[in-house]
Amino acid sequence: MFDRYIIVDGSLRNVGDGNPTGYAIDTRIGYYRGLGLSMVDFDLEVDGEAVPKESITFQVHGHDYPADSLGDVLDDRWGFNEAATLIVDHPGGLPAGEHEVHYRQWLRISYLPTPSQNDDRKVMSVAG
Amino acid sequence: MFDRYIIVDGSLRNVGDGNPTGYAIDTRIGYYRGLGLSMVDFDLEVDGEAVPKESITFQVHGHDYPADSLGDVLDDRWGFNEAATLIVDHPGGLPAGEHEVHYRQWLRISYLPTPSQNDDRKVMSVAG
Amino acid sequence: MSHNIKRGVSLYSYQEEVFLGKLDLESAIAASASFGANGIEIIPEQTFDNFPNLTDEQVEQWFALHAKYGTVPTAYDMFIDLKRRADRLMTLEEGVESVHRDIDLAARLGTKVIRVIINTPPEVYEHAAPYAEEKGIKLALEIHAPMRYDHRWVQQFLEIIHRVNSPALGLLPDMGTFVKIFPRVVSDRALRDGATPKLVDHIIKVYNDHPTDMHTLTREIAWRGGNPVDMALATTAAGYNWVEPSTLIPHMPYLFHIQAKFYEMVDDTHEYSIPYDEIIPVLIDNGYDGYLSSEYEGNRHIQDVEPVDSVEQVRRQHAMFVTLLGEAD
Amino acid sequence: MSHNIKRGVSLYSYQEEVFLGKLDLESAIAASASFGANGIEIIPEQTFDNFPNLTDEQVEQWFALHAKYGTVPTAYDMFIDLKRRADRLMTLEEGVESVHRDIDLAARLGTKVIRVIINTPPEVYEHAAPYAEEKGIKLALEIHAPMRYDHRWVQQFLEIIHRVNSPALGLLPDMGTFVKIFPRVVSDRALRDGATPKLVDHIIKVYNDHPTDMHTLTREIAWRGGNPVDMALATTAAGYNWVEPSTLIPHMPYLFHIQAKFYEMVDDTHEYSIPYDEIIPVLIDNGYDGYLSSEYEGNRHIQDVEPVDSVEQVRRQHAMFVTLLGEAD
Ligand SMILES: [Mn+2]
Ligand SMILES: [Mn+2]
Repeated sequence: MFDRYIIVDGSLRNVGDGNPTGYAIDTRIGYYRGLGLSMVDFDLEVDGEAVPKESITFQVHGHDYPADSLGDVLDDRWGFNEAATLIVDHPGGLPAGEHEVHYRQWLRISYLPTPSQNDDRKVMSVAG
Repeated sequence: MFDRYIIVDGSLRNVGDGNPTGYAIDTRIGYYRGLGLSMVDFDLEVDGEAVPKESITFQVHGHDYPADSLGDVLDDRWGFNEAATLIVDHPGGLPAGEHEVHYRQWLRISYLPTPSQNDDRKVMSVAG
Repeated sequence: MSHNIKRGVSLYSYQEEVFLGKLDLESAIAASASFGANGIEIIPEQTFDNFPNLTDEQVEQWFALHAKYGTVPTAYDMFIDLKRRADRLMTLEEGVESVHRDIDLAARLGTKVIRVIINTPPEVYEHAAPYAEEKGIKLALEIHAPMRYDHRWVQQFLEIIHRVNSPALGLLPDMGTFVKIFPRVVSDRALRDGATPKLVDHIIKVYNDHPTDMHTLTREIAWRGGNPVDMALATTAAGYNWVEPSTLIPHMPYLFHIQAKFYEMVDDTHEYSIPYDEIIPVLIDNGYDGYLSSEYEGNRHIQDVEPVDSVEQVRRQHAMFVTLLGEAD
Repeated sequence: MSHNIKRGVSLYSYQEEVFLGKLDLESAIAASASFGANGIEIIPEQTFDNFPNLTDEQVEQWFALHAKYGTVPTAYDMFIDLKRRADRLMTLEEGVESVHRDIDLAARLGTKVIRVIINTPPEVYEHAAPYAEEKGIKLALEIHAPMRYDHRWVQQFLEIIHRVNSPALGLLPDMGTFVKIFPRVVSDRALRDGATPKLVDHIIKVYNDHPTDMHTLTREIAWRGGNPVDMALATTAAGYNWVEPSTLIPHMPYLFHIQAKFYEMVDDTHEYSIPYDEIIPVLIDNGYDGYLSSEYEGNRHIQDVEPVDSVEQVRRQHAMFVTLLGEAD
């Protein structure tokens, strides 16, 4: 229900001072309530290339989780009003200029027979 | 309806004399009638690795078609009683011994809302 | 009561053995003749790998086999590949051309009835009528589950049949619209594939009640903790259908042929899910005079545990027909 | 006729503006109070990012807001995450524990009614009753489209309600079970997304006839040449439901709360698809004395073309309620 908003517009940036260690974007949950992290899955593509799950850290209210182990997190939630940051380990960061980010999210909603899918695609600029 | 039979059992072999140029398997149509080739699509995995479409030739009753252009073939059919051979360009062929072949087929049946899917997985031996 | 109902078989019934090379056209016809299924319905796209380019030799052999076994051609099962191209549907002209091709082939094969598949656009059906009439071929729309006789889609064809009033236009009921009891071969297969026994029981019970809310069943099964096999079975259940056999009565003048669908002949007297003992009296009492053409569809549900014996299944159905048609008297 | 029906709103209605940071809890309550929607229904999992660990400060602020705006807490919308683990469903014990957690939170938040979501296992509902009764909380099963009041799934809960006969067990009808006319905001969105106009018209017409064969609609739309957007719309249509408002009458003693679902208030008097002018008289005549709690669900269908104004939509619904409840007299 919030597909068009699940990538926070303009949030793409390199991370790490001077020599970037990677890049990050902010994401939102595409559902009308928060959800335990074990019920959240996603994938990320930048400029048409799949970003390996192992290189992504999912950060929410200051806690860091390896993206490929979210399914095991039974004691934390992603709130409705919270942005979660995806921090990608990518030495050198992204080149300055426009990049297309494609983010898909699957939420294991107990009420529904199959996972709820959200899909957003945004072109954002990284400062030079 | 014929999932379990769409890979012809025991049909995996290397092709090319002496120094193999690749390997081949025989496949059947998983439907109760033949179908025009434009309505057929498939993919192939050997030992867990996807085989690139560009390296596959689809051969039926003596005609060769590049596997990635089957969708354009409006003047030939794959008969109900015919095996079609998938010839994979793979210099050196497969090593002798057992290999797992995973073959999935999608048939664009006009009667059905979505393509009909067939899926077969067989372990077969290549002679040394 | 006297009647003129004839017995036959669709070669659809033998698909498993033909696919596996255990039967060919001749042995399939011979087997059928052996139990009096003398009318042979054909799916040319199954029997002839070189379809639609049948040679004169193939056609001669077809008639030679009928002469040899004392059988006759009945119906021709056509398909219309509306999605032949990925980027667009067939046009009306292409659709009519496809049916004309089938009319020509049916004329060559001596099948007086063409089974018109239910996804055929109504306007194609109507536009093909004059050529069918000219060639003496009947275009019989197959009424297939889960569509009912009063369904919006079927009503379009009935409107054409009544308005055009051509001897070439009529119906071909598939008896799969009379599935009163959920086919056990289908639920047993789901159990072998990992379905949950108590949910399978529930799906069967719901189906057998013939409720009006079949669109909710998959969701309900999910809430009951169904796994993907359970949910697939619930979806399958919504593809079957039961209406009273008397539903056929108003359509009797237009019935050109009947596909006697079945899933499992338990013995020589009883199909598990379709009550032929309720259907056949309606056909007799209302003067149906075409074929009952066996259409065995159990193969795909049992092939994982036992060798499929389609010939035996069809034989049993004909033993039942002999009784119900009073041929034994 | 006199009545004691009260007006309120579920914060569900404002999800778009809350998500976008245009409304917060205070401004949402203030807006509601301004048009007399004085009963506030809350989805704690939406309002509190630290759910279920609410602090005493948050609870104090919640009551302070009600004191400030003259509103009262009404219902608490619970969820049960049966699929919290990928490898298995919650056990009965885990399910009951989840509901007990919600009962405790409802008691802290002063919401006397818990909306029990419809996928809750019936045995969890029954086992949670004693604790709810002890805490003075009512467990109200939400009857949600496309399930009807006589559906097998719902009947399980009715059987428990009648047998256990606890003051804690009852129902919460979502008025989405009374969608008489297909919501225009939904079909218009499909058109913008690429649906085929004549098929959209057909889907609307079929839905508005409320046929008993909704399970065939997606297949029918495919045969009519539907694209994926058309087929998705057909599937969506099978998720709505219409039954006569009089269906509520036998359940009246058990109705704890009502979610007044709506998709589009056309003006201050008329919701496009749900005939409140047929529903509210039934509630009045049969003595319903709980809340009509607005549940606006149009946002997701219009957000691509216009800024969502949920407050205005809820305001219009309350203007309609004022008239239909006779408050203006
Ligand atoms: Mn049939
Ligand atoms: Mn609701």
